[in-house]
Amino acid sequence: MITVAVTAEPLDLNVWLAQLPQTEGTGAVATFAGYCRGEAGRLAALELEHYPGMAEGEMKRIATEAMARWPIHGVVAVHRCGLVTVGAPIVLVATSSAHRDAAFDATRYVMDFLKTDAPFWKREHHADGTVGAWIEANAKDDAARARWAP
Amino acid sequence: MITVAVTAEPLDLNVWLAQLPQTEGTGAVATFAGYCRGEAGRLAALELEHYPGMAEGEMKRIATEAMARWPIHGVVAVHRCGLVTVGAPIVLVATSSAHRDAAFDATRYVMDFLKTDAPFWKREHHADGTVGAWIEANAKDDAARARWAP
Amino acid sequence: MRVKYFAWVRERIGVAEEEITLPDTVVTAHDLIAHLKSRGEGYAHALERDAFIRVAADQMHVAHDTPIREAREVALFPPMTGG
Amino acid sequence: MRVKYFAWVRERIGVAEEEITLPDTVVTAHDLIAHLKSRGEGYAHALERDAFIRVAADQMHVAHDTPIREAREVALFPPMTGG
Repeated sequence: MITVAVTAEPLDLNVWLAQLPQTEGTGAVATFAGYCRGEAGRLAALELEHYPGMAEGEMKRIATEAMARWPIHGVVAVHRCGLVTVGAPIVLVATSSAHRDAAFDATRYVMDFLKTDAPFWKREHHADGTVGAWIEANAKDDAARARWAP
Repeated sequence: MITVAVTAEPLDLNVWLAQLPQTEGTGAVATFAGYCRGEAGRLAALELEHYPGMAEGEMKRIATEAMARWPIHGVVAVHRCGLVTVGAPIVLVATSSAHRDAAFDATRYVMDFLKTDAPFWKREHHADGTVGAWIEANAKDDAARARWAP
Repeated sequence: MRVKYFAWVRERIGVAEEEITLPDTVVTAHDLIAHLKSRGEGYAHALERDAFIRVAADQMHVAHDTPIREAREVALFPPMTGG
Repeated sequence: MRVKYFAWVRERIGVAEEEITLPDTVVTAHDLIAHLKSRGEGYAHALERDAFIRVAADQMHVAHDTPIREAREVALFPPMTGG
């Protein structure tokens, strides 16, 4: 079972994690949450732009591929849009499975592909109130994605 | 900052996760929770025996090694003892860091070493009320540990 | 064809989306980018590093050599930075 | 020396811990296991697969060839199955 969402509301992690399938056969839940960093006081927030429709579509596609690749029981993937203040969660990914290896791998896979394939863009909002630059894509993220090549 | 504990009380994951250091520089939290499986209705619970003192000591040693190996901000590792019913959490490990790779790696490392090095033993309690066998160690867990050899 | 722009591509072009009538010379995503670059300074600036621009046709990622005439909606945007 | 047993090692020996006076022949963890095996049927059964038994000296894992006479507390147990 797959739950994906893009929301302008602050992420209540427990509410979203409650969507993750947990049966009597579930022995492992691996969760990742990404947060807005302050960059040593330089930032007040990150602004998240996304491509409505395609963002959810890509998240669903990535989650579906993870379900096909590992014996997992489900995926939850939720991403913020709009203004995310320092310390607040930007993204939540969780998977459940019988054993830990599948859950660890699948959660990391979904995060790695979400970074490179889901249409979201971040822009910095400075602590002094000015709007800063769009964040540049990171070559490390392409490398992380490449690690999953069959 | 490291928090380790062995407890006979049901694990309230949120209470323990609140112990994880999250500063303005924290961009990633990777969490793993292990649950008691029912094995298709065969089991009612798992009984967890541990070596008091050494169990906490090994958990602390493993967490300390993870802190030295990755630029993480902290580790929470909590393990149940006593009777854990089907569906209830047995173990919780979480780490926080600036970037996701360190948090993913460190959480998995702590789990892998906890499996092979922390003195806990599981015994099955059957759904029919009888006490079953001690669970045998899994060669896959030694393989998982070996993956972290420098 | 509906064409959408995101992030700094959107900002430099100055609109979030527009309806474009494709000349017959436009077959692939690459052709579309070349065509748009001829439409003015904002377009030229937004798309100056052609190879860097990502393209989606009907909300699916496509390579620059993919034919896109059949798509109802095409989007151009920078490499993604979510997650 | 205080000796502790866990899981099925404890069950087969029949006690969780005991005070043992070491004969001079016991130097290493291996020697301790061999000595205990001579103490009776429960011990022999618990420790029959010597190489399989894990040893901790003062709550630290040690190899079978580690000298353990200086330890205040030694524990013998099966491979661990927590997590």
